[in-house]
Parts: sequence; C-alpha cells; structure tokens
Amino acid sequence: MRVLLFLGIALMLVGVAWALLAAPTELFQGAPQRIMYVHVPSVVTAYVALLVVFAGSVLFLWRRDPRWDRLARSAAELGVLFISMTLLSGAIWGKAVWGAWWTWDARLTTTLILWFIYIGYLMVRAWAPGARGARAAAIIGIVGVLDIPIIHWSAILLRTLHPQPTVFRVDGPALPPTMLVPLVINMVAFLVVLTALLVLRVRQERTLDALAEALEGGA
Amino acid sequence: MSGGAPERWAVEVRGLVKAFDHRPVLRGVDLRVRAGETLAVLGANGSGKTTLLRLIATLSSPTRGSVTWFGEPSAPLPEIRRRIGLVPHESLLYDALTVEENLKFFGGLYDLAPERVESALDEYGLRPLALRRVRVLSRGQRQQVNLARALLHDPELLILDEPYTGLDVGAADRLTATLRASAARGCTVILTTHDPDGAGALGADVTVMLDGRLTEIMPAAGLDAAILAAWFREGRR
Amino acid sequence: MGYVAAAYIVVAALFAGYAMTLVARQRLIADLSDAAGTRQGRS
Amino acid sequence: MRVVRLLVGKDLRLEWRGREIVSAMGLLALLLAIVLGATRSGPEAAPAAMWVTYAFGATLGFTRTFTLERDHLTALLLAPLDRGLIFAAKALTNWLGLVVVQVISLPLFGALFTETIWTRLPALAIPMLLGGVGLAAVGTLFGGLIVQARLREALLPILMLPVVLPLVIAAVGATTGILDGLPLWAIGAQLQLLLVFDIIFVTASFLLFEYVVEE
Repeated sequence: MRVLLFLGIALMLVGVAWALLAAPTELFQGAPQRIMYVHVPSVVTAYVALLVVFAGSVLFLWRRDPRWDRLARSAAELGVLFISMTLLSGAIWGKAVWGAWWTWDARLTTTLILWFIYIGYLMVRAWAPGARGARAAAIIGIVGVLDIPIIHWSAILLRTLHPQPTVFRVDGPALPPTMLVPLVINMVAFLVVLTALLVLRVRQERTLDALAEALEGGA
Repeated sequence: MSGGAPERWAVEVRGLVKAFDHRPVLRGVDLRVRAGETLAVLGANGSGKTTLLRLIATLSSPTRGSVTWFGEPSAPLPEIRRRIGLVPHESLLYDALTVEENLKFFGGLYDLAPERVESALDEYGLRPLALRRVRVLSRGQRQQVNLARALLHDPELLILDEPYTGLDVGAADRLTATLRASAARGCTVILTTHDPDGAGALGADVTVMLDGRLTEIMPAAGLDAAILAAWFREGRR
Repeated sequence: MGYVAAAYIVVAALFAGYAMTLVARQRLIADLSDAAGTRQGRS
Repeated sequence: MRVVRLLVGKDLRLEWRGREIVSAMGLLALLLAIVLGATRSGPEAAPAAMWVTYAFGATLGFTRTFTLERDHLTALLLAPLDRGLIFAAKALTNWLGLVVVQVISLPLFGALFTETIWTRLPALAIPMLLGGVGLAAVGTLFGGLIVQARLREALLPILMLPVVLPLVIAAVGATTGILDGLPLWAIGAQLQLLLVFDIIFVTASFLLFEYVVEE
C-alpha cells in the first residue's frame, strides 16, 4: 500500500509540473485555465469517492458486515476532502476568469449541497457512534447519492432565477492533445492517491475497531 | 438439557451471541422451552436477561446463532409476532390515553374484534379503571393493564421482563394466578426475575444467566447453593 | 497569475491537512495499542 | 391501510391531548413569519419566507415525534405489521402537523407580505401540499434515524436542510410564479420536480425505514 501512495504522489508531481510548465496557455482564459488540471480531477475523484460511499452503505445495510461500514466511513471522509478541493479551486478559477467567487451554476450548486450532506454524514458518525449510528450514516450515504440528480435538476431551475454568465465548458471544445495528456496524468494521479488513502484509512479503522474490542471486550 | 422426543419447541435458541459495539452481552446461549412450559430466567441486573428476552421477542437480531419459534425456522416474522405477547420492564401504554383507548388501540394492531377488548376489561378486573388515564394508575394497576394488553391476542408465547418487581403482595398473587391460567391454556411463559422465591411460587423451571450463558434448566426447588453463590458473586462484580 | 498559484497551494494545503489527521489517528492507534498491550500483561 | 388509519388516529388523539408538537411548530412558524416579514416584507419576499418557515417548522416538529414514540416503538415493532407502515403513519401524522402550520401561518403571510395569497389560494395549495409531503417524508426518515444520537435537535436541521434544499428551491419557484399570476403550466418544471422528489423520498424512506428501527 505504501507503494501505491508514493506512486500516486509521484504521478501527481509529474502531472502538476507538466500542467504548470509544459502545457500551452489557453487562448481565451490565459493562465487561470491551468487550474483546470487540478479542478477537474478533484471533481471526478470526489464523485468516485461518493459512489464508493454509496456502494459501501448499500452493502453494509444488506450484509451487515462491518468491513463495508469501514469502507463507507473512510470514503465519505475522502469525499468531503475532494469536494472541498473542487469548490475552492472552482471558486478561484471563477474569480480569475470573470471576477466572481461563486455563481449559482448547476454543477457548482450540486457540489456545494453534496458537501453539506456529507458533512452531515460525518457529524452523524461523530455524534451517534455504535451500530445505530453506522446504520443511520449508511442511510444518509445512500440518500446523498440518490439526491444528486434532483439537486442538479433543481440547480438548473435555480439558475433561471439568477441570470449569470455562461459557465466555462470544460468538455465543450475538444481539448488539444497537448492539454489532454497532462489532464489525464493528473486524473490518474488523483485516483491513485484516492485508492491509496482509502486503503490506509480502512486499515486504520480496522485496527481501531480491533483495539476497541480488545479494550472493552476484555474477553 | 432433557432430550425428550423431538416434539415442537415453543422456543429454541442455539449458540446465541449478541454484542453491542464490540461488547459481548450474550456469549453463546443455548435454550429449549417446550410448548406450555413456564420458565424463569434468574440473573443479576445487567447479566443480559433483558437482551435475551428482546431477542426471543423478535425485537432485535442476534450477532451470531439463531432463535427458532414454534418449530418453524422459516416462518415470516410478522406471522411469528402475531403469536407472541411481551410485558417489558417499561410500560408500553400511552399515559395520555385512557385504559380503554389503550386496549382498543393495541387490539386494532392485532386486528381483533372490539368485543375482545370488552371481555379483556372484565377478565382482568379493569372495568372500573376503563375511563381513567393510564398516567394516574398505580404500578400494580398499570401492570394489570400491560398484562391485559400482552394477552389480548391470545399469544402462544408470553414473555415478561421482571414482572414481579415493585408489586405489592396482592398484585403479585394476581399476577401469579394470571400466569398460571395462561399456562393452563397451553401458553408458554418465559419471565425474568432476580428473586428466586417468585419463580418457586409459580412452580416454574429455572435457569440462571451467568457470564452471558445459561445454566441447565432445573425445577425451582433444585436450585443448589453453588449456583446461587456463583450468581450472587456475579451480581456484586 | 497569482490565482493559479493560489489554486495549487489550496489543493496542496488540503492534502497536507488531511495527512495531519492521518498522522493524528496513527498516534491514537499507537496509544490505544499500548493501553491494550499493558492490559493483557504485555509490557 | 386500516392499520395506518389506526396509527394516525392514535397519534392525532395523543397530539390533541398533549398539543405539544403542533403548538411548538405553530409558534415557531408565526415567529419566523414575523421575523422574515420585519426584515424584507415586499410581495416578492413572500415565497422565500413561507418556505423557510415550513422547512424550519418541519425540522423542529419532527425531532419531537420520535422522542415521544421512543419507548412505545417497542409495542409497534412487536405488532404483526410491516415496519414501512409505521413510517407511513408517522409521516402522515407529521404531514398533517405541517398542514396545520401552513394554514395558521397563511394569514400572517397575507398580512405581512402580499394580499395575492388569498386570491391565488387554490393554485397556491398545490406547491404547498407537494412541498409538505416531501418535507414530511424526509423529516420522518431522518427524525427516526437520529433518535438515539446526541444533540438530536441540532443534528436534524443539519441533515435535513441540504437534502430538502432542491424541494425548497422548486417550491419557492412555483410559489413565486403563482403569486405573479402565472398559469400553472408556466411553472410545470417546478411542480414536476416537487412531484418526483416526493415519489423518490416516500418510496426510499418506506424501504429504508426497516433499517431505521431494527437493532
């Protein structure tokens, strides 16, 4: 697992270096466009983490096996981490390109609402420890992901209330290969780091549970 | 454990383990109760008696091991619940409602005819209390209403958690009489208590909860000093 | 140009922050295992 | 459904005797309406004020329904009925509580914000009902989840509000349209979202409730 982490970090360094130094400057936005190489991977990684939370929660409710609960718990933490990254890098990018830290763009609003939902998830974990808290968190993990399409839909409705500039379309104009390669490298780097951190966290949780059992059980 | 012919057991518990957040309360309980039998589970407070009862009453699921009711391992739980009555330690009655309203509500839960509630009011001598709010009743009266509630749907298995605590002599005798009557009708009765004399009065068999496991089932008189001593030691620990 | 740097620094800071929580939890595990160790007689 | 009627009947009788929940929710609703009215009381502020009041009224009311039920839940779990029915009955009771709050706060919104509430009432009832059902479904599910948690009263709003935000957005949109005199088809998108939200959350809660109550 150590190898995975170092591989991820190495890849990330390569990706960032490539993005900052070698990649061409985009014509319309200029330098700020380089934030994309961090913003887009963190969005993808965040949603991957949320899917892991969803899968872990469903399997935990169905199988009642603590292993799935630990996976969901760790993935939720990482999900919040990467959503925070997405929101902050997105805000900075927005400020750089058209001077607004926040716009009620459908995707940004969805990500923000998800951030609150999974902060709630972590709070339930903290304030309702034990088996009941785990089940409560699992249900929130499921509801959170089920809610994504609705949130997105309502965010679009919200946008009709707030006229605002057209949002940067990352997937709009096809990215030239010189930009696509560093983006993919960074994407892979983020996902490898996610996996490594996930494995590390699950191992920590397993040890913690085992220790808790040893201390309390006394058997 | 008396082998006996493989007749249907009212309740069969095999290798039952129950842990709450890594803390094992039941460490492998084995128990078989024949239909129509009355069993008293003795044990100190916090020895897991209530946990065992909640498992037998289908209110919680075991961490490991199994509980089989009426010899039907695959029967759906709602069906089993229709044949079980529970008198837990805390009263399940709604204090703001009157005795009659409570019984009508619980009767409705089991889809019983209104006449059943009327007959229960007379059968348990609750007619005079019918219109009084449960909040104003004494513990003995409340126990009587709880008992009526649990027996309303004529369960085949009646489970009581510490029914004798806090009862005056009169109420205790009434309780014993009611339990005897139910047993006579073939109803299996399982109750917990931490007072061995109560079990003796009922003529029930006895088992003791020690360290998360149950001892052999034996007649109440058969309680030998060794087990009682071990049980008191555990109580004080 | 400052914005790009700001964005990358923020991302790096978040990773660092998370790394610190990992380390803190690792220390918690160390303490707990000592406690568990001494309880079972291991010195 | 006989059982649901029975359960709701019991809840309503209990509530009528105690009147704790409805009075607490009602008082909060009136208070919120006044506070919001005092700050920005133009007609355009009415929809937002209404739905903020309903959402917060719901969060307060729903934590209490389960704390009252906690020791009696055992009796319901013992009865030979599908656990989802317990959710359905509890959600229905909560929804009725919310309807009461919506009705008694309406005159205040009419007075403080805009008279058109009364002229557009029949159309206004649609988003109010749809929104109420959604709030009741989510509130009952989450209310049940955190019965044992510490700081329950704080936790429910934190959990519930982000999830119901889409409902509030759509409801405010629909209410604004109606108060501006738009015909119903003009706010079709908002009503559609409310309907889909209700369907998803009523079914999801019905299925997931089994895990809320079992030990």
